[in-house]
Parts: sequence; structure tokens; C-alpha cells
Amino acid sequence: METAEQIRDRLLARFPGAEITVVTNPGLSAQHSLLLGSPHARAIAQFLRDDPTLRLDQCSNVTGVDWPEKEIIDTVKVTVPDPAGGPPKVIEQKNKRLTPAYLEVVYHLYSIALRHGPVVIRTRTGNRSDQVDVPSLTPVWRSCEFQEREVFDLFGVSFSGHPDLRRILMWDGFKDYPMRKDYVDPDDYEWEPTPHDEVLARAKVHYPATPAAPEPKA
Amino acid sequence: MPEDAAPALTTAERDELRRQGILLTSISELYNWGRSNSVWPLNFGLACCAIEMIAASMARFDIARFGSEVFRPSPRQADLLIVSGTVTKKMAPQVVRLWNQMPEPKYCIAMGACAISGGPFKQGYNVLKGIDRFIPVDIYIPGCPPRPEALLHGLVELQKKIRGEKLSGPGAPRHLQPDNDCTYPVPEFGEHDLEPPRNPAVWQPPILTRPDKA
Amino acid sequence: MPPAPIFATLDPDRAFLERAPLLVRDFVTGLFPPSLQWLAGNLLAVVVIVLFFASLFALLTLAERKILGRIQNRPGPNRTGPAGLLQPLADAVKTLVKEDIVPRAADQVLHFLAPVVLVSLALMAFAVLPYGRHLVPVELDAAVLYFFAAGAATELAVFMAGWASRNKYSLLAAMRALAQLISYELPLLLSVVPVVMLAGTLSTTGIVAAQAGWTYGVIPHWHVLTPWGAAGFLLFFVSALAESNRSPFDLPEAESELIAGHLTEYSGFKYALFFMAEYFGMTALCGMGVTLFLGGWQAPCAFLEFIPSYAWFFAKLLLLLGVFMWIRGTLPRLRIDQLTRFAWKFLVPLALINLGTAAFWQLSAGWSGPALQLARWLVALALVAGPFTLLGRRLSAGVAPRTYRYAA
Amino acid sequence: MLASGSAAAPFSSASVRPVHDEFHGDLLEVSMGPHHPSTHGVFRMMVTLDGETIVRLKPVFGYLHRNHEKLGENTTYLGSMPYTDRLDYLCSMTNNWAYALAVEKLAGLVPPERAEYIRIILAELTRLINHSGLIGFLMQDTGCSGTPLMYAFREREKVLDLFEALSGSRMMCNYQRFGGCRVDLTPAWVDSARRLVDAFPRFLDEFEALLTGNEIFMARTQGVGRLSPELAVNAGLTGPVLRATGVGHDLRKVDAYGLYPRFDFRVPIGAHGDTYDRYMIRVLEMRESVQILQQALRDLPAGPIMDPKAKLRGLRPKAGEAYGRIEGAKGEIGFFLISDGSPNPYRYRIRPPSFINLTVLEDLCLGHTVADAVIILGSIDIVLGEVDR
Amino acid sequence: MLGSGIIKGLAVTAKNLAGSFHDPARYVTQEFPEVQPQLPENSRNFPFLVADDGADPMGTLRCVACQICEKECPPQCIYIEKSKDKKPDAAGKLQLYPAVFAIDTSVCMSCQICVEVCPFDAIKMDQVFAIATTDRFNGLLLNREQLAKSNQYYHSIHPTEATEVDARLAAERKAAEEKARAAAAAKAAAPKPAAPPPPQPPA
Repeated sequence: METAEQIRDRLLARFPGAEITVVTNPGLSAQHSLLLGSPHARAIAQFLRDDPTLRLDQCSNVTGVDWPEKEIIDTVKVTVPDPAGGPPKVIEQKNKRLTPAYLEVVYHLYSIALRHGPVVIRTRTGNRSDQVDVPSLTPVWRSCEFQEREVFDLFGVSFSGHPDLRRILMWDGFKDYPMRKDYVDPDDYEWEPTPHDEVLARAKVHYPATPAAPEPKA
Repeated sequence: MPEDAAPALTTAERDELRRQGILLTSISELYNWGRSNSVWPLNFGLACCAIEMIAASMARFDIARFGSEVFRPSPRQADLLIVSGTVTKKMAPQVVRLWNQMPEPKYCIAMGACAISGGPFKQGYNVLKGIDRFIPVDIYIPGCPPRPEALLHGLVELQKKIRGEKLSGPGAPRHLQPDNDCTYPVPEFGEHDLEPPRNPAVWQPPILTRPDKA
Repeated sequence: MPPAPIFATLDPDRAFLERAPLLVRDFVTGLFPPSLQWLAGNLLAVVVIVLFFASLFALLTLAERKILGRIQNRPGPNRTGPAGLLQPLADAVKTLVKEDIVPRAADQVLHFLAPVVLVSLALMAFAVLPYGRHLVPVELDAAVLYFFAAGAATELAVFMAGWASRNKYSLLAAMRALAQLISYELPLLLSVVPVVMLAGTLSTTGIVAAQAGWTYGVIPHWHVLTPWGAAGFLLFFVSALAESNRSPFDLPEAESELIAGHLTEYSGFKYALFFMAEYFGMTALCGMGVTLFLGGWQAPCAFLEFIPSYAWFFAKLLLLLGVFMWIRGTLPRLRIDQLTRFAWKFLVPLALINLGTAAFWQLSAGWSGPALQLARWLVALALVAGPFTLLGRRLSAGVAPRTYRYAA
Repeated sequence: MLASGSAAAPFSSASVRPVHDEFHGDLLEVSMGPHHPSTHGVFRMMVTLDGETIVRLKPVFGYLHRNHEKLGENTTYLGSMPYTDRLDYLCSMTNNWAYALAVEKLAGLVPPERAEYIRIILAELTRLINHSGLIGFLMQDTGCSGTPLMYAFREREKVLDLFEALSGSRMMCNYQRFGGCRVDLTPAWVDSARRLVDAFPRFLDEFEALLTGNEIFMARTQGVGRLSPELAVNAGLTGPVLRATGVGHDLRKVDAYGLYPRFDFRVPIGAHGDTYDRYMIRVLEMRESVQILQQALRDLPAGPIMDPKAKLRGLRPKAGEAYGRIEGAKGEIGFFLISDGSPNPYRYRIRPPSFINLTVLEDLCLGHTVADAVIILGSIDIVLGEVDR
Repeated sequence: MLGSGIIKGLAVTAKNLAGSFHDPARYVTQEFPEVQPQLPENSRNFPFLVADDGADPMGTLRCVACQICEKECPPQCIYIEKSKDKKPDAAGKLQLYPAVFAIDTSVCMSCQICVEVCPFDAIKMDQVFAIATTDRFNGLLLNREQLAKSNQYYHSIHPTEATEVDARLAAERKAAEEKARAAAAAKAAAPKPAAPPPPQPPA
């Protein structure tokens, strides 16, 4: 099967204006993926499905991934000319920056007819709050129907063009997106005999304020 | 029998009362014997433990020996609610509703860690931390999942409990107390959690004291 | 008013055991003043039937659970009382003390009436069965008609229950019950017509009497041992399964589809009444089957006549009930359209053809000699087997075991 | 065989007549579940009926959504292993394997040969109990009074005895580890497994005598819930449901994971894609599994059962992502893991076969009756622990 | 012919019905309260703490409160508090011990990971399953005293494994002793021989 780069090149030839990036996977599986820009995503998906050399007729797995903004410290070496006129010094400068926050949807595509795969494609939302639209691939692969609903339910990605985008696992009136990294679940820690760490901190709210009561069993 | 309430009884009256007591005792014995030997569970499986519950009704373990193989699919004909598995917050209202639909006298077994406390899934955002937050539970069977034998043991314990019940007096079971309509409020879906998240009339955990760990 | 003959008169040639029930009856009615003896006799019959069949019902529930258990490699109820014999009593106590719930939306009157009507109708059918040589509670000329009229009405009670419950599952069950009633009443009756035709009477005692005697003392003259009788018996049996809502025709209370069907909203003793009525109906239909096709209370061989007739009747009855339970332990359920198609396209034509077979059998009764006898049997068997095969092929068209390929 | 030209994914007929219609009367809306004897747990179907015919069916999920993926992201790689037991709680061994496979891809571990054999033995035993149990449940839905289910569970108990003797638990085995298995097989275990496997075809014969030729069963299942291969592939179906439509897609052959290429077995495929085919495919797969088991138990090599590089605690795979999938009893069970180099996975995603197989439920049920919907659902073989996770 | 499949099925059930009376393979029920199940050695239910001496379980717990199991426990059902003082273990080395060791059996998922990660063979899996209770809070939270079981008990439920563990511990102890002896010998070779004081159990 073609590599991700080859597929990208072929796709760029076919869809000249499309944004297609190869996202490298640093892991041992080295399964690189194609990041598709929203405007062309569905057309590209359909091409991938119908292209005779690829024929990715099965969309096996649809996943959401939450990438909140993360502080990254880049260490850059900067050459600073010595004001005293000496030789320029090389000092390390630490630049803090925030990675952009976005939600990502990952599709694993396989070909049953030609028995190859996977080709991994990804789409990304603009941010995590108001630009959460990505095109739905359900019109291309029916198997995305429930899985995209699940991503919508748990991550809050809104799939435009999905025929029936409702919450699927949580109830309809639920307001949160529980799979996001910053989700805080409701407090019901009033009986936690074996709490740890974060749970301990939350459970303590329910304990009486007796400081360091003697252990009864000792 | 409120004995201290009638201090001025003659011996004859006392004997009469005792005789009634004996009659009452044998009636209550028959009553309890019948109920304890004909516990029909609701055909209601939730998760993994349901498979062990089914296994308990299968040939190897055969819950029928205790007269309990009649798994009724309709709550109207069931005596026992085996909460066999994780009760999620989405499912909790239906479980409470089923419990309300069952006719008294009814019993509840919380089978497995999830039904008791949420078990391994208790940290989950959609998992109810124990069905006893909403309905009264008679027998707790720990295990994940409990073996079918453990369920049978729980059933035997429940039979013991039923046989020990008294027909009258302050120790009478829930269904024989006159001012009890035996319905439990069904929680509703809220924006973040169930509303209310617990039924304080049923769920009364003891206060935990713990020295500061850190 | 002279005392009406409740039972046929005593046959003095009979052994003591054979006469025992009559002697008991006479003793009890003798305790009453003569003017009330007819009433006492009737009441006694009612009480005996209710008590007897109620305890038979209790035993049957236990037997069913035990037989199902044994089929499924397990013992079944065995610890309530010795060998589990008190299990029905425990169930009875339990159902009696259960809370009785009537849904707020239900039709209160009909919801209450349905089980009562059902049980009383099911009980009525017992009045005309000949349990022994002289044991017929009510000797009616049109006993067969009466029996099926009472039996058909039970389905209406099922409909009543389903409709009154105001539950969607119950409503579906009620619809199914009616469809089933309309479909299976016809083959059931048609399968009985040949018996009535050949016996020349609608009276159950008359029909049993028509099956009296043995060839060589060992081959009884039961209807089931003739070609038309065997076919008729099978038709009757299948229709009876459907009529009593038993597996594989238990569609109204189809547990896996409709929760408990028309019983969904019934609790406590009302539910027990439904259960009881189901068993009563099943018992009555089996009793009718025994009467019509299996020689009633007749012994299978002449030398076994020393065993009292009612024992034979109940032995055959229990055998048939056992087959009901065996079938329940084996077969899956039909779908409603298949059920009706089976009735209209298979059972009804077969029953009609069977009428012709029976007519032929009757017409050829005078044929004598081995060659003619053989011809008579062959023709009759062909008349039974031919339509069965042809109609069966049409019915199961497109349904066959398949062979499978393997992927490369 | 597979159409590739159609522009859009096939959908169930959208033109369903409205609930109120002055010519036909009202339609009946029935909520089947989450408490219903035949929804295999707490599944719910909103069914709209015209008489008894289904004109609309909307599945409702989430009644067993126990936040498996969230818990998996909050615990270590090892800590998720016992949770995978509880995904598809009938097949803990295959779930373990799929998860172990994904982590092995991520962390670069290779299980030794003996461990691969053990995995195959346990996976095929799991397939046997899953399929026979499923057929039992299916027959329960068809209206049998428990008999086939009892026979299936009679055999299942024997396999569970083996699982318990090996792993310590009947259902929640928690047996596979990254890079191998936890406990080694003893010769006595292998002997009893061999006895069980050799006796299994006799059980299958009896099972088939009870069911396969039964006219009522055939009438109930043949032609009911037909599925076209195009729709099946497009809707992402896998496992016996896909193979019943005639698509010979079996990951044991396609991915050739583990040591499956060494084994001689065939992949049965159906021609009609109906409920009867789905039943028969499972029966035939059990027979093939018996073949695999016999070969595996015969050729079981000696040797270590753990990759020497593997360590139990403190697994911190290199940042990256991996998707591992195997052919579970219900279809393709996959785990998609994203590592950020910490002890917990950054993203832990399960590809649940029975959830995705339910995509076509409405298509299968439209035009059939309630009774058919129940057995169609039964023949898809869902386990709610996996559907809702 | 129509009906042949049904008759075949009926024959199967009849065979089982008859077989249940004479064939043990067709009558598989184990009547539980009377017949206790034969649990295989590996069988597991809830963890317990191994104490070397059954007479003094609290004094001879193998657990040294290292809290590895507490951290690794997937459902986090173990709660340990370290002691303030130290006690000598079986090898005579001074070790911490758990002042509080609680397992919430209403949460435990019997996964055995605590047993696998324990470097001291201090926590093992019990096989008791008949523990249904009516006591929600105190009946299900097991404390140190309820968890401690003797090594003999461990031998009785997991004989093979316990023998292996004992052999390994003995070997480790021997190695430790030899190391100590070698160290002592080395010290004795040194000019100022001062034998290490024998470990005294604290009062």
C-alpha cells in the first residue's frame, strides 16, 4: 500500500486547493496520518473510498481526542552581541508558548476488498469552545454514524452534515462534555473509606473537621 | 404484642393473648415460610454480574432448587430485584421505577461491587455510586462478579432474613407498616448529575473520621 | 322434583375400586334430606372438581418445573418440603399475600373481571368430561359443543385482560390472542367433526362408548389407531397447543417479546388465577383429546381392565400433559403471521380432507377380507399422507437447511 | 462484489409515514427496554409499530455507559487490563489480547512463541463459549424455554473451569500481560483442555440436532433481517455478522496477527445475510475453532511466556499512537492508544464491535415484526458492556 | 418432510430427560450449600494479608506498608497508613508496618494486581466467596485485623504457590543472612570487631 506521503501527493494532485498535512507518529508503530482541512475533507474521504488503488471501503474506528492548550517551553539559543564589545555570547532563552487548543477526530480506514490498511485521517476543530465544527464523514461511511455521535456527545465536536446528531451515551439534557480533559465530575464523595490523591482531597470536604482524630483500631 | 401497654391483665386474659400469640406465630411462620421459599426474581440484568446471575439459574448451580428460577420479566410479578451490575446515572431512574412497580413484599439484592458502591467504575462520571442511594437494599453480595454460589449464598441469607420477619410490632417489615406507601422518588436527569443525586431517606452513610494523611 | 341423575347408574359387576367414587358420593348425598340430594350431588361434583383440579394444577406446575429441569440437566425445585413437593404451596402462600396492584390507568372493572371470568370459563369445561366409566359430572347431549364453546370464550377473557391493562405490550398480546383464537378454533373443531360423525353423537360418553372393545383383546378400538383418527388426533393436539397458548404457540404471553403479554400488569393472586386458568385449559383440552381419540377411560388391553377406569383416564391425561411440557422444553415460538398461516393454509385444509378420509373409512367399514382391508388402509393412509406432504411442502417452501461456502 | 461507485452511504428508508395518519389510524410507539427480557442487558429500542410491523426503530444507548475510556485515561496501562475484562464480559480473554496487542505495538514488545499459542488457545475457547452462549440467548429470544441456553451454559461452565484453573477467575480473567501471559499452562490443564476440545464436537452435533433443522426455527430466521454485503461493509460491520453476508473478512486471515498463519482453518461465509446465516456461521466457526484448538494443543511449544524486555510496573511507552485490533468473537475489537510518554495513556479508545454492528439495526428490522426485531437483535450479538462502555 | 426437524429436537430433549436420571454428564448440578465447590488452586476472590505467625497475626504481617499495591490498585480500593515506628520482619530487619490497612470489598474488582506487584509476598488472594451481608458499611470494609490470615491458611488454599513463595523467601533470607555474616566476617577481620547487635523487638 502507498505511504501517507504518496497518498498526500496524489490527493494534492487531485484536489489542488486542499490542505493536507502528514502528521508523523513518533511511536514505534510509525503509523503516520493525514490531517485534512475541513473544506475538502468529505470530498477527499469519498475519493479515498472510491479510488480503485486504495478502495478504503471500511471506516473502522472514529475517535475524538481532546488537545487543550498546553504550555510548552522552547529553549532557543540566541546569540547576543556583547554590549561591552566582546565576542557575542550565546545564551539560552526560554520562550513560553501555548499550543493551540483544538479537538481532533481520528478515522481509521481499511480496505476489505483489497485487504490493506490502515490509512489514518484526522480532522481538527478551530478551537475547543466556539469553532467546533468539522465535516461529518457519515455520508461517506455509514459506520461513522454512531461513532461521530459519540464523539459529539463526549467531546463536543459538532459534525456538520451528520443526519442525526444527538447525544448518544449521556442523556439529552446533559450539559458537559465528559471526555474532555478539563471535565470535573459532580461531587458524590461522602462515603469514601479508601480514597486517594485527588479523590481524598474531594472526599475530605465531607469528613467532619476533626483534625487528626486518633485511629480507633490502633 | 405491646406487653407493657396492658399491665393489668388477668391470668385468663393473659393465656388468651398467649394463645393468640401462638396462632399468630404459626400464621407468621407459614407466611414467612411461603414467601421465603418462593422468591421470584425480576428478570433484570444490568452488566457482567447478570451473566453470573444467569449462570446461577443454569444447570450447574440451579437456583430452581430454592424455588427461585421463575425469573419474571414483569416487575408486577416479581418479589426480588437483583441489581446485577453497574447502575449508571442514565439507568438509575429506570431501576427506581422498576422497584416502585414491584408489589410488596419485595426485596433487593445488590449483587457485585458496582451495584453496592459503583465498584471499580465508581470514579466514572456516569456511574451511580451504589443503588442504595435510591432504594433500600436487603442483601449485599460483594465480588466482581460474585460467583454464582455467592449469589445462592445471598439468596439463602435473604431467605433467613424473610423467615426472621415479624408480622406485627415495631420491628415489622416495611410493607406491614401502615403509614408506608412504599414508593420512592424517581430521580430526574439534571444538567450535570441526577437530581437529586441521592435519596436521603434511604442513604445514610456513617460519618467517616480519618486522620490527615499527608 | 326427582333427583336428577348426576352420574350414570351404578354397574354392579364392577370391582370395588371402580365403584369407590360413586359409593363415596352416595354416602355423602345420603347425609342430606332427599329433597336436597340433587343439590348436594351437584355441589359435591363442583367441589370435588375444583379441589381436585386445583391440586392437580399445583402438582402440574411442580411437574412442569421438574420436567423442564430434568430436560435441562438439573433437578428443579427440590428443597421446599420433601423433594420439593410443597413448592406449589409456598408459591400459593406467596401469591396470596402479595400486594395487588391495579394500574391507575387501567379499566378497574375489567382488570378485575378478566382473571375471574377466565378461571370460571376454564373450569366450566371440566363439567362434561367422562373421567371414568360412570363419572361424568354433567351428562349433556351436546357435550362436545358445550366444551368448545366454553373453551373459545377463554380467549375473550385474555383479550379483556390485555385491553383493560392499558399497557402497550398487553394490548399487542390481546391482538395476538384474538388472531390466535380465530385461527385455531376452526381446525380444532374441524378435527373433532370426524369423531362426532363416526360416533354419531355429540355426547362425550357416547364417543367413549364408540371406542370400546379390543381386537384379539390387545388392540383397542381407539380412534387414534385409525388413519383418520391419527391425523385427527395430531390436528387436535396441535390446535390444542395453540388454543391453550402453550409453546410453541404461546404468543400472547411471549416472554421474550412482550414481557409477559396480557399478564404484564397483573400481580399477586390475579396473576396466579391466570396461571391456573392456563393449566385448567390445558388439562381440559387434554382430557377432551383423551376422550375423543385415546379411548377415554378405556383400558388399552382387555386384561388390564382390572385397573379402575378413572385411573386409565388420568394416566392418559398425564401422559398428554407430559408431552405438552416436553414440547415446551424443546421448541421455539412461531411468529404471529406464521401461526395464522399455519392454521389457515395447513391445518384447516388437512382437517377438511380428514373429514373426507373419515367418510371413506365409514363407507368402507363393510369391506371384508385381507385384500380389501389392506386396500382400505392404503387408501386411507394415502388420503392422510398425501395432502400432508403436499401442503407441508407448500408451507415450508423457501425454508430449508443450507450449505455453506468457505472464504478463500 | 462490493459496489464502489455509489456516491453516498446507504441509509435506511427515510420516508416513514407519520405517526398520525387519517387513513391508517395511529401508529403504536413502544419503548422496548432498557428493562426488557430480550435486549441483552439495558439496551433500548424506540419502536414505532403499524400493527406489529416495525416502521421505525431508533436504538437508545448509554444505559451501561460506565466511562471506561475516561477511567482508562486516568489509570496506568496495566491498570486498564482488568477493566478490559468488563468490556465484553463474555469474552475477557480476547479483550485482554486486543489491549495487550495495542500496548505491545506502542511499547515494542514481542510475546514469545508459547505465549502466542496460549493466547490462541484461550481466544478460541472464548469464541466457543461466546458463540454457543449467543445461540442459547438467541433461542431464548426465539421463545425456547431455556433449554438450548442451559446446554450452552453447561459447556460454558466446563470452559470457565479451565479459565478459573488458569487465571483464577471465571469471567474476569485479567490474564494477558504486555509481552506475554501471566501464568503458564500446566500439563494437567492442557490435558483437560484437550479432553474438552475433543468432546466439544459431540455437543455441537447435539446442539445442531436440536436447532438447525427445526422447521420453526428455520421459518423464524430464514429471510429475516437480510443484509447486503455493500451495506455491511460500508456500515463497518465485522465478525460473523459481516461474514454472514458473504464477505470473507476475518482478521485472523487478513491481519494474520499472533501465529494464526500457522494454523489450518477455514472461514465460513453465508450467502443471504439473514438471521439463519448469522446463526449457522457461528456454528461453523465453532467447528473451525475446535480445529484450531486441536492443532494448538498438539503443537504447543515449550519456552518462556513473557518477553524478557517486559516489566510489570511503570510502563511508559514512547510518545506516539497505535491501533491494535484482533478478531474477537463479536467482530473486530480494537484499541487505539495515544501515549504522551507518561504512565497513563493520553487517549484510550476502544473500537467496540457490537456497538458498530448495531449501526444497521434499523435497516435490518424495518418491515419486520416485533418478534423478528428481538431475534435480529439477538443474532447481531451485542454485549452492553461493550456497546456503551 | 415437515416435522422431521422438530422430532429430532424432541429426541434430543428426551435423551437429556432420560439421561438426567442415569448419566452424570447430563445431570450437572452441584447442590451448593451442601456441596461446596472444588475451587482450583488459582481461584481468587478478595485479597488477604499474610501473617507468618497465625498466633500473632498483627505482629508478623509481611506487609511493610510500601504502598505499591495502594498505588497500583486499579479501582483504588486499598488504603494504607504507615506506622510511625518500625518492627523487625521475619529476616530481622527493621521495617515499617501498616498502621491502617483497609480494603473496601464493595469496590475491589478481584484483579490480583496488588498480589502481582507486591515485592514482599505480603498480600495474596483469598477464596472465600460466601460473604453476603446485610451490613453495607462495616460489613464490607475490611480492616487489618480482618485481612490478616496465617501462612498455614495460605498453604491450605494455594499450596503450590505458597510452597514456592516460602522457598523463595527462605532463599532470600538465607542470602541476606549470608551477606550479613560475610559483612560481619569482614568486620571481624577489621581491627575492632564489633558484632552487630541482635535485633530487639520493640516493647
